[in-house]
Amino acid sequence: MGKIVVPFGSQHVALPEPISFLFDTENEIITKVEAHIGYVHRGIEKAAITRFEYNQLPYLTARVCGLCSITHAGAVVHGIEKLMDIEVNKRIDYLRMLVVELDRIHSHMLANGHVAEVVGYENLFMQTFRAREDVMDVLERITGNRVQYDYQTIGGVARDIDLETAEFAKKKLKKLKENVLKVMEFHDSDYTFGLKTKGVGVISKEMAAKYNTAGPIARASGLETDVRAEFDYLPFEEVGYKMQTRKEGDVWARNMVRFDEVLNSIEMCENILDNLPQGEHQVKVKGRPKGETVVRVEAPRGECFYYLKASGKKVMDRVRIRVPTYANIPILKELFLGAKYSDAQAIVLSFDPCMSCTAR
Amino acid sequence: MLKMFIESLKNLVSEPETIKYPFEPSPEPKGYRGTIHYNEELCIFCDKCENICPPGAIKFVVVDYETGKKEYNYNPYLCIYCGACVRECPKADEGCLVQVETRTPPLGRSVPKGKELGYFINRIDNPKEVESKWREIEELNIKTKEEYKAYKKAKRAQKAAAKAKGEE
Amino acid sequence: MMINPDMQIEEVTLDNVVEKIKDFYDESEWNFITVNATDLGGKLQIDWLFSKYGAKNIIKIFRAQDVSYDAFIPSIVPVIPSAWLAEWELADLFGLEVENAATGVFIAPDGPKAPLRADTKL
Amino acid sequence: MINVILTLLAPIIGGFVYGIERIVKARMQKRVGPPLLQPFYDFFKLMDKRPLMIHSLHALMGIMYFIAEWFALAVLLLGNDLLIAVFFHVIAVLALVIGASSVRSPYSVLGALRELMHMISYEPLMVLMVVALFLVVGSFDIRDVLAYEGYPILRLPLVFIAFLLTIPMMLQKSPFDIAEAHQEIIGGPEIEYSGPFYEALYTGKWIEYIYVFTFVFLFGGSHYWLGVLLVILAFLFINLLDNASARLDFRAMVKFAWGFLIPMAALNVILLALWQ
Repeated sequence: MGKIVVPFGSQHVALPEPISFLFDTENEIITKVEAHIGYVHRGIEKAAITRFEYNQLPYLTARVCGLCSITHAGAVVHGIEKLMDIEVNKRIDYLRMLVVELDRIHSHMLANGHVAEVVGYENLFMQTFRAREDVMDVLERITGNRVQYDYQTIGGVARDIDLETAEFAKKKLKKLKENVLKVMEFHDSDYTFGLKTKGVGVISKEMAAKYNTAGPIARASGLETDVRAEFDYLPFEEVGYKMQTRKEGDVWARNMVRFDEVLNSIEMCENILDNLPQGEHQVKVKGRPKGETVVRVEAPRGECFYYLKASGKKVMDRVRIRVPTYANIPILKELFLGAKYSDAQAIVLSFDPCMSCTAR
Repeated sequence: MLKMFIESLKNLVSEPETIKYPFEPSPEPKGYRGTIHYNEELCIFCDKCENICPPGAIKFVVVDYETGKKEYNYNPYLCIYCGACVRECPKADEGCLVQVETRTPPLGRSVPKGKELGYFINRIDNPKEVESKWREIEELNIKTKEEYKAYKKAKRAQKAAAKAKGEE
Repeated sequence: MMINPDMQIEEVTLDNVVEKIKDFYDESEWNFITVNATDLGGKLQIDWLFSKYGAKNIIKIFRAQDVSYDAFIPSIVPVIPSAWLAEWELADLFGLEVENAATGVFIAPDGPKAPLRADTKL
Repeated sequence: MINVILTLLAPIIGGFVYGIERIVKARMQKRVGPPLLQPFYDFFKLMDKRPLMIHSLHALMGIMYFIAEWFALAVLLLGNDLLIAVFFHVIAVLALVIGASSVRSPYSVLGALRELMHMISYEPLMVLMVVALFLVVGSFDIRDVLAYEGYPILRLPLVFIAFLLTIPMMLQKSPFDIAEAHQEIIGGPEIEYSGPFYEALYTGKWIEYIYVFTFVFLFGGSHYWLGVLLVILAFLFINLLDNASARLDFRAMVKFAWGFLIPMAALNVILLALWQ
């Protein structure tokens, strides 16, 4: 096979969102990569400082991304609460933690399912996605919608959780745990899945540190970084958070780290539901945001960073969003060189890329 | 591989989990965030819902400057169903603005009707007109508000003048 | 729980920022977050943000104040190889001149120029 | 008579087989799946589309694939030399490869090259299998094979297993759906076809089902119940394998075929030859 230039994206079966890579391949080995991003630039940063007022921002930033809408809304809420000097009570913290962790579970399940799909393992993809339905049901019941949750608001959460919902969630989580263990076993022990993922797209710990990778990608290489441990925005340690790392740094390890985190998150959610503190689900909000602050939150895909600046007006001065995929694109480009074209899809999807986040 | 082999065999003989959606109804989720219902009798026209609404799907239009009567216009096809307006409404507990658990039907050949949906959608019969008519409402919203403000200002000036005159 | 980030701000100029970051940056200790520009009405404030691995709430910021729109922004890619994406975004969204930056990566060629500048009306 | 009907109705029967397969596959994934007639609904929809072609050779080769495939089946069923049927199948696949590599789409070209890899993996095995059947039956004619009194499967177990594992390569099923590889090259050779020309390819694939399963049927000799049983077992096995494995690399496929399947079948043939 001679030299063939293969376009991967901007629309491709394996890609959930538009990003374009142009591969020069020789015998299906990639020798050169060109990347194009920004197909879905919607100007959300500009909208946040012109058209929308500070109290509408959580609803706007929730629409940066469909999967981690809770994270984006949460980050803005934390930042604005800091700028307005609002202290929320323990119950609000716990409810926010609950949805954040449920969001992490469903996003991780989706990412793992996608990896199974692009390596041509349709059945595993179906199993993973079916297991994911339970957590979607729980989120829908708690927040009232399936994709756009709009749960975190300035000074609290949108609605309280009642006893019946808590019971429903506990029941579903128990079933989910069984299913996750089953699906994880398939990912872990399947021979053909291992052939396509083990030793593919390896990132060493040094490389991960050099390119400043974030989230499960860094943790799969053994780099111990997790914003939940590095930034105090919610009391994760109280409910049994443990950092999950793996050593291998390949596609398989990234999947397994995500499964480890899913199991940890299920445990955390069960702890939260068992020890929910009493209190109101909204606190009084007064005044306007003023000053500048930074917020780091752990989105399912890694560190999500917000820089907020306000000067006491209704409209903010600057809202800067840096999303996890943004941090992971530089290393992604390096990984392709020397990889087989048939492995490129698994490498991209193992990063769980979110282009609408990146382009904003 | 072998485990999946056995799993596939098991699945082959067990019941599928698919919901046959268009033929059977999909189970309605409990606590779903559906259409926003409005009750004009309880409304105090504070405009709080209009100000918070992120996509701007609620617009008040002043119809009578004399009495300051406003009409509530709600576009369910612009609404993002976040429920911010209901949380903001001071009379929400009494049922002025409520988010019900039923979904708004998708915009097909007909437009949903009902007093609780406000004035806008009840005045439209052709679904294709929703967008253009809404743009008119948005313009009207800005225009009437400004005119009402000017009217009130003028009235206040008139009153002050009358008062000043009376004092003379 | 209210967040309390410990923002250690160090004032720099565009001329010495690369050297300062080179002296400071240790890839096993600091995580480079991003480069951020804020338009303060005609003048930009450019921040290079870092966070510390394994520590709580520590954010290190190198801040260049009063940068004009036509200033030349030096690139820190020789020190931090992953910084190119954030620098190219500055070039695209603020219309700045950044060392070695390609344009047209984040917005379409026929899109508005420098959309995030305060004087750009969309 | 039955073979004439089977030959003439091959596209329709193949469509039903494909429809059943989609349901079985869906059930293995705990889904309901499409209705049985879905392949025919697809057929009529595709026929309705505007015929767009890249250039005439490309379109011709698509139709050529369908015709050659049908012809190979006709040769096989209407009582001729098995070897010739194998070679006509080669012509069909070659038409596909020529058509696919005559366009500039990188996916199509990559698919054509991968299709060649498929061919060098399974064609030697097909020939070996026919030779093995000849050694058992003593004739290349399908009528003699079907009239054979003994049980060919008992004397050719290794050849049968090797053939069972090559079926995924021929029918583009996981783990060897390399030339089709939806997530990589989006259908490979077939990507540039549209409308009626794609229809030719689509129907050609149905005929290939009949072609492949006829060979499985031959292992039952004159015991037709055994042949039917083997076909059903092979069908289930292939679908189970399809649902229980990821796609391999083309290098792994060639290695597997030449390093494991062909030696295994050859061993069977050699032992048989020595023993007789």
